Amino acid sequence: MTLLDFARGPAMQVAIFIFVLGIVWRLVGVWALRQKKDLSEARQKGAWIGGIKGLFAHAWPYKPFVPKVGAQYIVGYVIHLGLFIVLFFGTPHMLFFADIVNFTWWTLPGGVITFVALITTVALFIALAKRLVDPVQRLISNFDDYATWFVTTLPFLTGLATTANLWPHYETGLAIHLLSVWLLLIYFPFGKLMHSFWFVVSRYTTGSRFARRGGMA
Amino acid sequence: MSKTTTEMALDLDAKRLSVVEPGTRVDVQGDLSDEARVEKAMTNFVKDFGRVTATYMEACIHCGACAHACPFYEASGNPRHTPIWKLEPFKQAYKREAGPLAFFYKAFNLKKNVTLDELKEWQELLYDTCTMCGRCTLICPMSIDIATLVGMARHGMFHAGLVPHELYTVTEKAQREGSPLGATPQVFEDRVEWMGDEHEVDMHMNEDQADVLVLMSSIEIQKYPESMAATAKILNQMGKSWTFRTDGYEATNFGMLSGNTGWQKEMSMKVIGTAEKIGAKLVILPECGHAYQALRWQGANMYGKSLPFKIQHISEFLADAVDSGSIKLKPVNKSVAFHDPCQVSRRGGATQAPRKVLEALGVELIESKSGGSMNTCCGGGGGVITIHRADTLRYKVMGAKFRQLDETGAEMMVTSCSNCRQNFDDSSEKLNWDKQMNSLLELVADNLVEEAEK
Amino acid sequence: MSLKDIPVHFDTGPTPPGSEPTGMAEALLHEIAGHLLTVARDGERQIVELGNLPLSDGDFQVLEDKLGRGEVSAEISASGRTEVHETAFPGLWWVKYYNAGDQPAAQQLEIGTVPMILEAHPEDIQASAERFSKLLEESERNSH
Amino acid sequence: MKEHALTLGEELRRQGVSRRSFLKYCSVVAASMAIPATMVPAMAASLAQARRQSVIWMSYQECTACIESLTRAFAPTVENLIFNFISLDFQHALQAAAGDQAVEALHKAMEENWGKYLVLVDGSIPLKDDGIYSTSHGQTHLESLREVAEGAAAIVSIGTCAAYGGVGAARPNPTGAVGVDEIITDKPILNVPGCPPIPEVMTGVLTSFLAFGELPAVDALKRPSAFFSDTIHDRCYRRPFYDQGKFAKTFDDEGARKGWCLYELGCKGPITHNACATMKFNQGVSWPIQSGHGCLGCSEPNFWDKDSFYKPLSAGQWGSAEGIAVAAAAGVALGAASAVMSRKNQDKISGGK
Repeated sequence: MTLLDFARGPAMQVAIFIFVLGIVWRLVGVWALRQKKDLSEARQKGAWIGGIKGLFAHAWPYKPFVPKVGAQYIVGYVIHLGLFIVLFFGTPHMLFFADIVNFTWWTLPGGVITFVALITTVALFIALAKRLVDPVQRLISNFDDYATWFVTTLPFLTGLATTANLWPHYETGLAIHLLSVWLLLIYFPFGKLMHSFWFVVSRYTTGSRFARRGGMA
Repeated sequence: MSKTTTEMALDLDAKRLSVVEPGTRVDVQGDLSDEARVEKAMTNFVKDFGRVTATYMEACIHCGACAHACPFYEASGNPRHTPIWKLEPFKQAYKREAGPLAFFYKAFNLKKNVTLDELKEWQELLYDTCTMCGRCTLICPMSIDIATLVGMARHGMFHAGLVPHELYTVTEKAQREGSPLGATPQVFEDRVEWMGDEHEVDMHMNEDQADVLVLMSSIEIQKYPESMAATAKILNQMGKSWTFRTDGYEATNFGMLSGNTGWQKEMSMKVIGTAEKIGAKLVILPECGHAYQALRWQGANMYGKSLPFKIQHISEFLADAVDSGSIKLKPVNKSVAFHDPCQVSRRGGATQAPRKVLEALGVELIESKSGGSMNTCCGGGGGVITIHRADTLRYKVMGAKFRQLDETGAEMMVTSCSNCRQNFDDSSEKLNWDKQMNSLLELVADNLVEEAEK
Repeated sequence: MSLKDIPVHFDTGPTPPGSEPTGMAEALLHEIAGHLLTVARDGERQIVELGNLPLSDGDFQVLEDKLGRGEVSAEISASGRTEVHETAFPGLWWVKYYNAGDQPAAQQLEIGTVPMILEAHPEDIQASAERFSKLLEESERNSH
Repeated sequence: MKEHALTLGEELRRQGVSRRSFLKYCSVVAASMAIPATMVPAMAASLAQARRQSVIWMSYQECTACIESLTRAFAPTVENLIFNFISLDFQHALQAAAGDQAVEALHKAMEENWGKYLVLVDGSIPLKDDGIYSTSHGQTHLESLREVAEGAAAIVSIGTCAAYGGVGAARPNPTGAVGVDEIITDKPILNVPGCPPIPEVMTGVLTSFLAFGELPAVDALKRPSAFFSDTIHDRCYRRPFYDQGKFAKTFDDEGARKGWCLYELGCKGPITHNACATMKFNQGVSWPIQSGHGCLGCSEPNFWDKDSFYKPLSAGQWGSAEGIAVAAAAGVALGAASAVMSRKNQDKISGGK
């Protein structure tokens, strides 16, 4: 069995299995904890609307905070959008998903994807630099933060290297790229990458709790 | 736990002593063993690990944005004052004992047991540098309610006997005497009577039945007694059936602030019981932020079922009165900057109430740069103002607050929280601020169009 | 109706692309310049194999345009055709080998005095000298 | 045997093949094998001195297409002469002799050239149940290979079956078929995989063996590096379309007609090492991708088992929806279990309630 066969076969299946299992585990594990009902009299009805609003309200900092964290948000958006574009609009990536969902969609030319991936990688390195230099971020960072950065950046680096033919052979690159993605999937449920789910739960929770009070969150 | 180590004399009336480096002083109460303290902290941490807490603990991405919304971090620049960092031991306990991966973390000891040294180190972070103003939630991309979690973390700290002395002392005093600042029922009754005489207002004291139960905070009773007269004047004007009660008057809840849920419940139950007893339909809370938080939003949860009466902050009550036209106000021709008490506006939801009242007063309201629900905290709430060693940083926080209010260029400063007001008064003396913080309630009372004049 | 009556359509299939130059030709020109210098210095023959390089039709066009045509062109018939022509640069030869089916087999740029394939081999010269002597002997014998 | 004494040079001269023809052949072979063109004169000289080589061709679990490819491909050219020059002492499909007679010829050739003959093998060899699934003349191919290999100077495995087991070894591999190098480990072995392999690679290898007396350099999968170091994708004339992101989506769409990249249609070019893109088949007439079909990866080990030929490379081997359902169900169970554990732990620590 070649490295690529391993990457495309058992490694992928194991990774996806752990990915799904871990995510469900962690979500259910939190959801099934005790929950006390808030008995105070709500100021207004429709707390859920506040929850939904909360999902969007925190997509961009409130005005007084923009000068302080706007740049950080932009870097964050570059990383997230870059990840999104590369993941869903790179032809080989789309084909990967198409194989699962049984339909294809429009993709961007390879050059554009490479460019986006480059920008994203640069943004990832900026984020890492900030984490290492900024006293606040450095203090509050733990292993998870660096591990998450590593498993997120690795697929970009391996993907770019494969595109640029930096590996001795395409299949080696493809295999390493796939394995780096499986590493990401396996790590995903156990670290802060889970924020792709928690952000919804957390924003909704706060949004609805404070909408109930009429306060601001 | 009633035993306190009181090596440092506490004279709350004396000129304040400031300890410049808070880290050098850690307060402990009681004579528990080190292990017992940690165990107590854990016992009380884990009680709070429900779904909401867990969600927040899981969601943090360590982006550090919260630091930039925190008045304490902004004033000190000390990364340890980053809001989420203040929860580190709490978070560690959650991950080790209750999270979905707790088994894993425990089996491989990836999240270590919280140690006594850590808890001691965090005393300053959980008490001295957090007013639970919740501004960090606004900036948090995950919208984590750090303030609530700090309140929870204080539960463990209290039971481990790790509360700053001053806060512990006032709390203990409140539990014992019914008021943190010596406003015993007798003192309260005397001062109400005095104010009634002084301002020639009919005071209703200890009525058996009344529609409205009025609470006061000990700060007002002791420092700003005019509030009592102002409240009475307005209620009388409106012809309300109201009363003060010596068996339920204290609005502040130091049980909540210090982290003793048992005491918090007892303190809340005292007023709830009184209100029930006299058949009150409405309980009016005085100009006090945390009192609003304690009774309006946590009261029913302490009681265990919905409360049989409504609760209003005095500003809400005034807004309704203005709205319904049951009081008329004389115009005040001044420009006003309003300092929002965080527990009433952002975290209480009554942001618009004082604005309606100010509108009725005909003032020109100038909002500060980050005003309304996004207001910057004065830095004195949540018990911080009681802690002497926190003074240096509190004054720095207030310095920024002064600058923010000065920038509005308003002629008059108004707030509706006596704790904020007390902090403003103390700080303006220290920092030589040329303005004064006024009470919205008193401003209304002073400009009330009285029936007789009609 | 016989088999011949059934119309047959020949589809040549997709035309290989690459009418566009890829820039490969330019890179090659630099290599050739180096080889010419080498040959000018110590004279050892240099050969650039074109068949193995991913050159597009456009690239070949660029090469042909740049290199041009020189004074010599030759065709060798040995196991199929071989075409040789000198480019506008003396010493730079273009050699195209075809197999017996007249399909291109290999294509080289050869830098040297004369392409290998054009040279007569010493052993063959030896053999022809022998054959020629025999020829003279025979004709002399016949004339007697 | 007088014939054996003749060198290739003498033989060619005797047949009236000119030096130029020979040189041309050497040039073409050198070009295809990435032998520096400057070495061509030396190679030609060495080759001219080569003696007739005894070759024994063993066919095992195979389909004869490799031989078809090789025999059909050669026009009467110098390549052919090389084949004429070697002494193909045993090839049961081509030779006239059969049965006992043929086996006798094989044993004779082996004895006469013990330690010097070259063995060519096509077809895989079954190992299961002592190899009884494939026999010739009452002998299992496993025994046969071991016997013939013993006296061989080197072995060349022709086609993917002999090299890696090929279709015979495809799942579930009922006969336990393997390639030659899994059985013979003490001889130089060279693989010329492909289904079928490119004929010119065969001649190149033979020429190289004749000229230099040893097998050419090979890669990790024992393939001649000269032909197998690049992938189809690296040398493909449709590569520019890949880089531009122009892909045929179906076999009959506009993109297919325009000759765009076949990656989305499952082309295995990027992971297939072979020289098809430059050497082509049928004397350079065409090759699979030029005829509009993606590469199957036929020269790679286990190519049958690498999922569908029409599935894009980047698509993984998606297990099954059941697998995901099992994972999700297990996640729910683990999540619920961990929550129950948490609650119990909380109760324990906080002393009940």
